Amino acid sequence: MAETARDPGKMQVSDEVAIQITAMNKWYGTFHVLRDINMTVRRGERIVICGPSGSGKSTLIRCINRLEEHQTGQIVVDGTELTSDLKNIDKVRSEVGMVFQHFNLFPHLTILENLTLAPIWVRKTPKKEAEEVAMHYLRKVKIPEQAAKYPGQLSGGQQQRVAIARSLCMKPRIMLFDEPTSALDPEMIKEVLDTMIELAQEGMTMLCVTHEMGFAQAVANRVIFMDQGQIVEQNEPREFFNNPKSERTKLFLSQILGH
Amino acid sequence: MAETARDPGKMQVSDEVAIQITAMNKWYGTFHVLRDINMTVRRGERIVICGPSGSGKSTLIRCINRLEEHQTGQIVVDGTELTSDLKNIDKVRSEVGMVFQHFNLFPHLTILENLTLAPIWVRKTPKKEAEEVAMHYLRKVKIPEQAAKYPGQLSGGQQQRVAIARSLCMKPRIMLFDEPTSALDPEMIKEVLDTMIELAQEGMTMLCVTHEMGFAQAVANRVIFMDQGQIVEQNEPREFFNNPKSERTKLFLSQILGH
Amino acid sequence: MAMASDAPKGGFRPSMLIYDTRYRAITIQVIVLILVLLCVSWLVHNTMVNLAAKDKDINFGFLWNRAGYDIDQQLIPYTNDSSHGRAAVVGLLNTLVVAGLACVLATVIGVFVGILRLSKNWLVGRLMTVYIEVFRNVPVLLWIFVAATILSETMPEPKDFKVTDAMIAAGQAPKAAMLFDGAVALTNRGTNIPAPLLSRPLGSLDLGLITLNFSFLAMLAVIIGSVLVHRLLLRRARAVQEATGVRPATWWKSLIVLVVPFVALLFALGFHLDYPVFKGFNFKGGINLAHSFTALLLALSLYSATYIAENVRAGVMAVSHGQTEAAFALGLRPSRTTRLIILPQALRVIVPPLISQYLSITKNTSLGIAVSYLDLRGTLGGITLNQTGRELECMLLMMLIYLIISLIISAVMNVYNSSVKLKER
Amino acid sequence: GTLDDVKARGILNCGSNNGLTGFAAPDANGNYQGFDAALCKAIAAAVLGDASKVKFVPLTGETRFTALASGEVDVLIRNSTWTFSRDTDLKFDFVAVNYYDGQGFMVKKELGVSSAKELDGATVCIQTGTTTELNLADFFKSNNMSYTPVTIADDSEGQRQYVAGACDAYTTDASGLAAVRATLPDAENHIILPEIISKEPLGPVVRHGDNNWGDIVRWTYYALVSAEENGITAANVEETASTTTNPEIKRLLGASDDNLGAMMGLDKEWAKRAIAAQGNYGEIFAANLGESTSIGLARGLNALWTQGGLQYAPPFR
Amino acid sequence: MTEPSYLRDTVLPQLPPPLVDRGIIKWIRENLFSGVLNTFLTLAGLAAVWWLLAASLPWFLHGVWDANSLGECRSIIAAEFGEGAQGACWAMLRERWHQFIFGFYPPEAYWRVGLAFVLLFVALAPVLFTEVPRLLLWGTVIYPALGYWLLWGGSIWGPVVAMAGFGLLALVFKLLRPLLGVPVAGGLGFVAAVLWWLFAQGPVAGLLAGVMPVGLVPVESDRFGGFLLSIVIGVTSIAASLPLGILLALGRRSDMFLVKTLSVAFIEFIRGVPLITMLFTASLLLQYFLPPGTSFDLILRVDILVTIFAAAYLAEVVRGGMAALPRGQYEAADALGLDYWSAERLIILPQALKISIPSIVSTFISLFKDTTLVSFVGLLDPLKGISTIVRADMAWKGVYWEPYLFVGAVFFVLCFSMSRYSMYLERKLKTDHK
Ligand SMILES: Nc1ncnc2c1ncn2[C@@H]1O[C@H](COP(=O)(O)OP(=O)(O)OP(=O)(O)O)[C@@H](O)[C@H]1O
Ligand SMILES: Nc1ncnc2c1ncn2[C@@H]1O[C@H](COP(=O)(O)OP(=O)(O)OP(=O)(O)O)[C@@H](O)[C@H]1O
Ligand SMILES: [Mg+2]
Ligand SMILES: [Mg+2]
Repeated sequence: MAETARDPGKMQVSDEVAIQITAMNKWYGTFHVLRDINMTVRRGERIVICGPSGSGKSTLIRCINRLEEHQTGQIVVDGTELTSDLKNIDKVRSEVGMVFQHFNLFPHLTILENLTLAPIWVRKTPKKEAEEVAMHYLRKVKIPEQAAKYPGQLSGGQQQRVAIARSLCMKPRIMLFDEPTSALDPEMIKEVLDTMIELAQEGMTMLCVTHEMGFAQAVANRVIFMDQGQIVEQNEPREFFNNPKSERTKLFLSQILGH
Repeated sequence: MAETARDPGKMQVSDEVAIQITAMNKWYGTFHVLRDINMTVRRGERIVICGPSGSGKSTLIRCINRLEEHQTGQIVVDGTELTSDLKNIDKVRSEVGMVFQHFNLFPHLTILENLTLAPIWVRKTPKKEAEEVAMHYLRKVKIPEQAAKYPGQLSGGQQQRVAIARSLCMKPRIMLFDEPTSALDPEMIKEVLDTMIELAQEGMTMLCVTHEMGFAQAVANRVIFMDQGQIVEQNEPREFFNNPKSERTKLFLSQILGH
Repeated sequence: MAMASDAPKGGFRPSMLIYDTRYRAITIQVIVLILVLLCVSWLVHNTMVNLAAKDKDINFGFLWNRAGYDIDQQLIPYTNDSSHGRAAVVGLLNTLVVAGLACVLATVIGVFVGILRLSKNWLVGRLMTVYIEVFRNVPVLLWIFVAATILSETMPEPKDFKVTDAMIAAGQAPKAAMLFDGAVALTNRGTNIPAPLLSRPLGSLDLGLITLNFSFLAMLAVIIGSVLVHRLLLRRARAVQEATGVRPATWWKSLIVLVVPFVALLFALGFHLDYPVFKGFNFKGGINLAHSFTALLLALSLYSATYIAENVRAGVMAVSHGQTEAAFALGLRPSRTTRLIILPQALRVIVPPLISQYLSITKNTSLGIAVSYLDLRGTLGGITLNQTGRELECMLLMMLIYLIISLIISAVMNVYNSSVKLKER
Repeated sequence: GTLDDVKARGILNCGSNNGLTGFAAPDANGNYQGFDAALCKAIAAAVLGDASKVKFVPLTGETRFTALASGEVDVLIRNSTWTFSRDTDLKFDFVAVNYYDGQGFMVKKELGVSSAKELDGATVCIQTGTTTELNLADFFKSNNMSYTPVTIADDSEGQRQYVAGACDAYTTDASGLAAVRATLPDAENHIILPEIISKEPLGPVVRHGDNNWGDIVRWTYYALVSAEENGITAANVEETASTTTNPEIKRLLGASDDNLGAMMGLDKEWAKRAIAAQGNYGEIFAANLGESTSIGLARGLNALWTQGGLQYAPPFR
Repeated sequence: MTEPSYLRDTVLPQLPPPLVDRGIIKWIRENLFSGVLNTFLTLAGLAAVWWLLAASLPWFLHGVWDANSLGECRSIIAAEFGEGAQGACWAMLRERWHQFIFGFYPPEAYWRVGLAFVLLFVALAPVLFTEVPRLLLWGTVIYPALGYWLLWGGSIWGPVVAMAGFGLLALVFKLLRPLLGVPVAGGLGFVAAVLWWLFAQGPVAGLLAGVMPVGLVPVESDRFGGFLLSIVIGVTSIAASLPLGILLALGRRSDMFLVKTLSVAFIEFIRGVPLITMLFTASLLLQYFLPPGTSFDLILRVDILVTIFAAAYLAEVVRGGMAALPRGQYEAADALGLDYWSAERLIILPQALKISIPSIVSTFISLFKDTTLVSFVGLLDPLKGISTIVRADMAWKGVYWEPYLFVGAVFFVLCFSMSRYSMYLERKLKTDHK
C-alpha cells in the first residue's frame, strides 16, 4: 500500500461539523452497549474506529444512520438531529452511505439494478440518468464489465466494491464502513482497500470500523479506540500507534499487530 | 511448534505389532481404491499418511476399524483379524479410537455426555467413574470448563479437542486421525495439533492422515505417501522430506510445501 | 451535564402522528383497530338485521331439546331421547376417537413405510415410493370412498357365518369363519369384536352433557399409577447402571408393574369379554364397529401415513452419516446407535411436522361426512343443524370446538419444540 | 316480492335434488329431468312464459332450507317432507303436496321377513339428515324393537350398501325404494314390506310471508292436477282452449273473460303454458315415475280423488 | 526401531473386483437378498405385487368400452368371459367423460375452456421462468379478466371495465403515494376502485357494450363442474389469496402489537378449522353476515371462503420465505433510504416469493385436492358431484369403481406432475445465479 500512503494530514478537512454526537447512551435490554459517547466529525475527516470484539463499534456507526435507535443523548448528522421523526431519518439516510461486512447486495437484481435501485426509488432520478451515474461509479471501482451480472456471480472483493459503488450512487456526504474487508480472502482485501483509499483522497467524510491498521495509517486523520462501549482513546494515527496512552489500547495493539 | 518438536525417534516404539495389513484390496463398485496394501504398524509408532486428494488415505484408515469393508487380503489389529465376524469388529473398535475431519460430535448431548456415552454403554463403566475419566481428558485437552455445554456452543478447535478426548475416554490402544485439522481456522489448528503432539509424546500408537508437515516432522516416526490407492513410498520423516525417492512424491511435496 | 437536547422533544405537533416513528405505530394501530371494529360491527349488524328479518334469534337452548335421532357409534350412553347437546358430545367423542386412532395408526404405518423406503432393498423401496406417491397425489376423499366400498364389497355377509342344523348334519362348514377363535367377525356391515364388560362396575354419575364413569376412572388411575411406578423402576435401574456400570434387566419387572395391578383391578370389577355371536339377522353382543368408522380410519391413516413416512425419511436422512460412523467408531452396536444417537436427533426433525400432521388428521376427520360417520360435524353440524335449523349456532359452536382442539395440539407442539431446541452458539 | 324478482331476473331459481332418479337428475347434456324438475319447468312456463328459463340449483339435505331462506332459490322442490316444525319454526310455507309418499322398508326375500314388525335386531341403511331417521327411531321405539342404523350419505350409496348386503333393510320413501328395486338386476328377489311407517307428504316449499308467490306455486301445481282431471294434456291444450265450452276449463286456460292470472300478477294464459310445458300431472307422473318407466311406480295415493287417490285440486273460480 | 524405507516405483493397474462383487449377481444379492430380513422383505413385496395384480388385472382386462348402459356392459362381459366374470365398464366414461372434465359446460364452447387453460400457462410463464421476457408480465396482469371472459362469456366490456377499476386503483395509488404514503394511498385507491365497481361498472360497461358489442355466449356458473370447477376454484383462490396472504405475512412479522395479534389470530383461526366448515360457512352462514338481500353465486361464495382459507396457509408460506432472508437485506434497504413499503416490494418480497414458489405449489396441490369437498355444499366436483349425477342415471346406476378410478387417475397425473415440477423448481432455485 506504500504507493498510496500519503500524509493523511494533507487531505483537506473543513471546519464544518458533519457529525456531532453528544452524551449518547444506548442499551440493549438492560445491557449498556454505548456509554456516554461524545464525538465530533468534521467534513472531510477520515476516522478509523477500532477496538476488541463486542466493544460496540458496529453499534456506534449503526446509530449514526439510525439502523439502531439510541436512547439518550443527541446525534446530529449534517445539521439534522436523529429523533424518531421519520423525515429526519430519511434525510440523514439519504446523505449517509453505509457499507456492510457482508456486502448485503440484493441477490435478485443485477449489479446495475442494485446500483440504480435507490437513486430511482428514493431520489426519483430518471432511470437513464441513474444508470449513467451507476456506470460511472462502477468504472471507478473498476468493474464496469460486470454491470449485467448478478451478485452471486462475483467474487467477494468485487461484491464489496459493488456495495461501495451502490452507496456512492446516492451521492452521500458521509460514508460509514463496518469492517468492510473482514469477510474477504486476503487477496481481495487489497482491491477493496484501494477503492476506499481513493475515496478518501477525494475528500469523502468517512467513518470506518476496521482492523486494517495499514489502512488506518495510510488515510485516517484520527483513530478512535473503543472498549466496553466507551471511547477510550482517540488520536491521530501516528501518535496512536506509536505512542498509545491507555493500558487497554496498548494491550489491544500488541494483540492485533503481533497477529 | 518449535518448543514441542523433539526427535521423533526418541519416543519409544516396541516390537509388538499393533496393525498388520497384508495384500489388502478394496473396490468401490468397479473402482479399485486400495491396491495391494501391505503395512505393519508397531505399538507406539506414530505414522503420518499423506498423498493427493482421492488417493485412498481416508479409505485406508477407515478400513482399519471396519467403517469400510475390504474385499481381499487381511487386516489384523492387535491380534484380531477383521472379518465380517461382529465380535471381532466390536473388539477392534473398542481398542481403536478415531477422530474425524468434521468432529462428528453428538449435538444433542452435552460435552460430558458425549465423552461418557461410549464408556457407559460399551465399557459398562459406572457413570461416576466415566465422568471422572471424562473430566480428566477434558482437562488434558484444556477445556474442562466447557463440560456442561453443547457442541454447538463451542468453537471448531474446541470441538475437535472434545472429539479427541471422546476417543481417549475409551482408553484406546491405537488412535486414527483423518485430517483432524483441515476443517479448522488457522488459529484453531494449533490448539488441536498441540493436543495431538502431547498424545504422541505419551506413546500412543497413532495413524494420522494430515497435510500438516510441521506435525509430521515433529512427531512422526514414519511418513507414508499414497497415490492412486497404493502406498508409493514410506520413510522416516527427515529422509522423506529432504530426500524423496519417487517422482510422484517429489511432485507432491513441491506442491504442498510451496503452498 | 444539563441535556440541551431535551428541549426539542417537548412539543407535540399533529404531523408527528404520521412522521414520528413513536407515534406512527400508535396511529397505524388505532386506524387498524378502528377498521377492524368497523368491519366486525358491520358483520354483527348485518347478522342482527338478517336474523330479525328471518324472525330468528341466537339461542343455544336447542342443545337441551330432545334429539330424536340415533347414533350408531356411542362412547357414552345415548338414546334418541337424549338431548342435542349430548348428541354433540357423542359426536365430539367420535371425532376424537377416530382422530386419535388415525394418528396412532398413521404413525405406525408411516414410520414403518419411511424406514422401509430407506432400506437397501430395491424392490421394497420402489413399492413404498409407489405407495407414497399414489396416496398423496389423490384426494383423501377418494380414499375414503374407496375404503368404504372395498369394505362393504369384499367382506362376507353376516349370514355367511350362519350354521344351520342342516349344515351340521351335512358336515358343511359355513361360508365364512370368525377370526381369532370366534372373537372377531369381519362382515360387510362392520367389524364385530368382543366387548369388554364389567360384572361389578363402580357405577357412574350423570352430569347432563357428560357422564362420569367411575370404573373407567379407576382404571385410568391404576394405569397412571403403574406408569409412575414403572418410571420409578426405570430410574432405579438407571441409578444402578450409573453406580455399577451394568444395567439390571428390568423387562420382567416392568411387565409385572404395568400389568398385574391392572389385571387385578379388572378381576375385581369382574371383567369379562362379551363375544359377538350370530343370532337372527346379525351378530349380537360384542362391539360392532361400523364400516363408516373403519373406512374413515383406514383412509385417513393410509393417506396421512405417506406424509409421515416422508417426514421420517427426511428426519433420518437429516442425521448426517458422520454421526453413525462416529458412534460405530466408538464401538456402539447398530441398535444402540439407533437408539442413543440417530433417534434423538431424527426426532427433532420428525416431531414438529408430525404434530402438524396430527392436526390435519384431526381436521380431516370432518370428511367422515363422505361415509356418514356421525362425528361432531355429523351430529352437531349435520343432523342437529338440519333438524333445528339453527345453522348459525351450530356452525359457530362447531368451529369453536375444532379451533380449541387445534390450539391444544399446536400448544403441545410449541412446548415440544422449545424443549428440544438444539443449543447453538 | 319474489315474483318481481323472478320476472326481473328472467329466470326461475329452483332448488332441486342433485341426483335422485325419477325426481330430479341431470342427463348427459346437463338438463334436469324428473318429476320435481317438471314442476319447476311448469312454474317457469307460467311465470316467465318459457319452460326452459329455470336454473336448477342442486342442494344437499343440509343446505336446502338455508338456500331457500337466504333467497338463493325462489322455490324448493326437492322431495321435502311437510312437517309441523318446518312449516312453523323454520318459517317456510309448504304450498301443496305433489307427491304423497311414506317411508317403507325393502328387504331381500331370502331374509324371510314379511312384515316390518319382524325386523327386531336388524341393520337398517338410512340416509342421514332427513326426517326418515326420526321416523325410523320412532317406529322401532313404539314397537319395542332394536336396530342398528347404517348411515349413508345419498341414494346411490344406499343402494350399493343394500345390494352388497351391508344392511338387512333399506328404508327410505317408498317411491325411492321402488326406484331402487326397479334398477336391481334381480328385482324379483327383493320385496318392499307392506308397512308404511310414516306420512311423507312431499311438496314445493316457499318462504313465509310472500303469499302471492306461494299462491303462484300452489295454483300452478293445481292447474296441472286440474288439467288431468279435465283431460287436458300437453298435446291438446291449445285445441281445448279454443274449442272447450266448459267454463271452468275456459277460466283455467284463459279462454274466458275472467282473468285468473291477473289476480296473482300473471297473465291470462299462465296455466295453459304450464300445462303445455311438461303436460298435466298425470303425464308428468307417467313420464318420470309411472309404470311405463323403469321405476314403475303405481299412482296409488297420488291418483286423482276421482280414482280413489288424494290428488284433489280446489276449484278454479 | 523404524520400518525400513519403502518405495514402489511401478504403478499397479486397476484390477476388476472379485467375481462375487460384480455385475447383476452382486446387484441382486445386495439389493434384494442381503440377509434374512431383506430376503423376507423381497418375497413379501413380490407377494403383495402378485396379489394386487391377481385381484385387479382381470377386471381391467375385461373392460368394455362399447355399451350404452351398465346392464349392457355386464351382459357383454358375461358373454365374452363367461358367467360371473367381473370387468370394468369404461363405456360409462366414453359417454360421460365430458361431464367429468367440463361439468355441464356447453360442448360448443369447450374451446374457450381449452384456450383459457393454455393462456393460463402463458400467463404463468413470466412468473415461473425468469428467462421469459418481462413484457409478458402484462399478459399475466390482464389474464384474470381474459380468463374470466373466456370462461363465463358475456360482453367483453364487463371484465374490461372491472379491470379498469384495478387500473384506477393503481393510478390513484401512484398519484397519492408520494403525498400520503403507501397505506393511505392504497386505501384511497381501494375506495376509488370500489366506488368505480359499485357505480361506474354497470353503466360504463353497458354503454360500451351498446357502442361496440363484442361478446361470447354467456355461460352461467352453475354449468361449471368436474375438473373445470376444481381448477377454477383452485387457481382463482390461490391467485386471489396471494395478495391477502402477503399482507397477513407482513402483519404477522410486524412490530406493532395489535397488527401482529390480529394477523396471528386470523391465521390461526382459519388454520384451526377444517375446510369443510369453511365451505358450510359459505353456503349456510355467509347470508347472515352480508347485508340483507345480497345473494350471489354459490361458486363465488365458495371461492371467497376458499380464498380466505388459502390466504392463511399462504401467509405462513410467505412468512417462511421472508424469514429465510438474511437480516442484512433489510438493513441494506434501510441504509439506502428505502421506506418500509419500497423495501418490502423491491427487496424482500421478490426474494421471499421466489424462495416460496415450491411451497406455494404444494399449497396449491393440497388446495386442488381439497376442492373435491365442494360437493358437500352441492357443487359438482368431479369425484362426488359428477359421480352422483352419473349414477342417478338409470343406465349407469351401480357403477362404482370406474368413476373413482378415472377421477383418481386424473388427479394423480395432475398432482404428481405438479409436485415433480415443484421439486425441480426447488433444485433450480438453489443454484440460481451462481
Ligand atoms: N441486537 C442485539 N441485541 C442485544 N445485544 C446486542 C445486539 N447487537 C449487539 N449486541 C451486543 O452489543 C455489544 C456490542 O456489539 P457490536 O456489534 O457493536 O460490537 P463490535 O464492536 O462491532 O464487535 P465486532 O468486532 O465483533 O463486530 C456486544 O456485546 C453484542 O453482544
Ligand atoms: N462411498 C464411496 N463410493 C464410491 N467411491 C468412493 C466412496 N468413497 C470414496 N470414494 C472414492 O475413492 C477414492 C479414495 O477416496 P478417499 O476418501 O479415501 O481419498 P482421500 O485420499 O482421503 O482424499 P481426500 O484427501 O480428498 O480426503 C476417491 O476417488 C473417492 O472418489
Ligand atoms: Mg461489529
Ligand atoms: Mg480423505
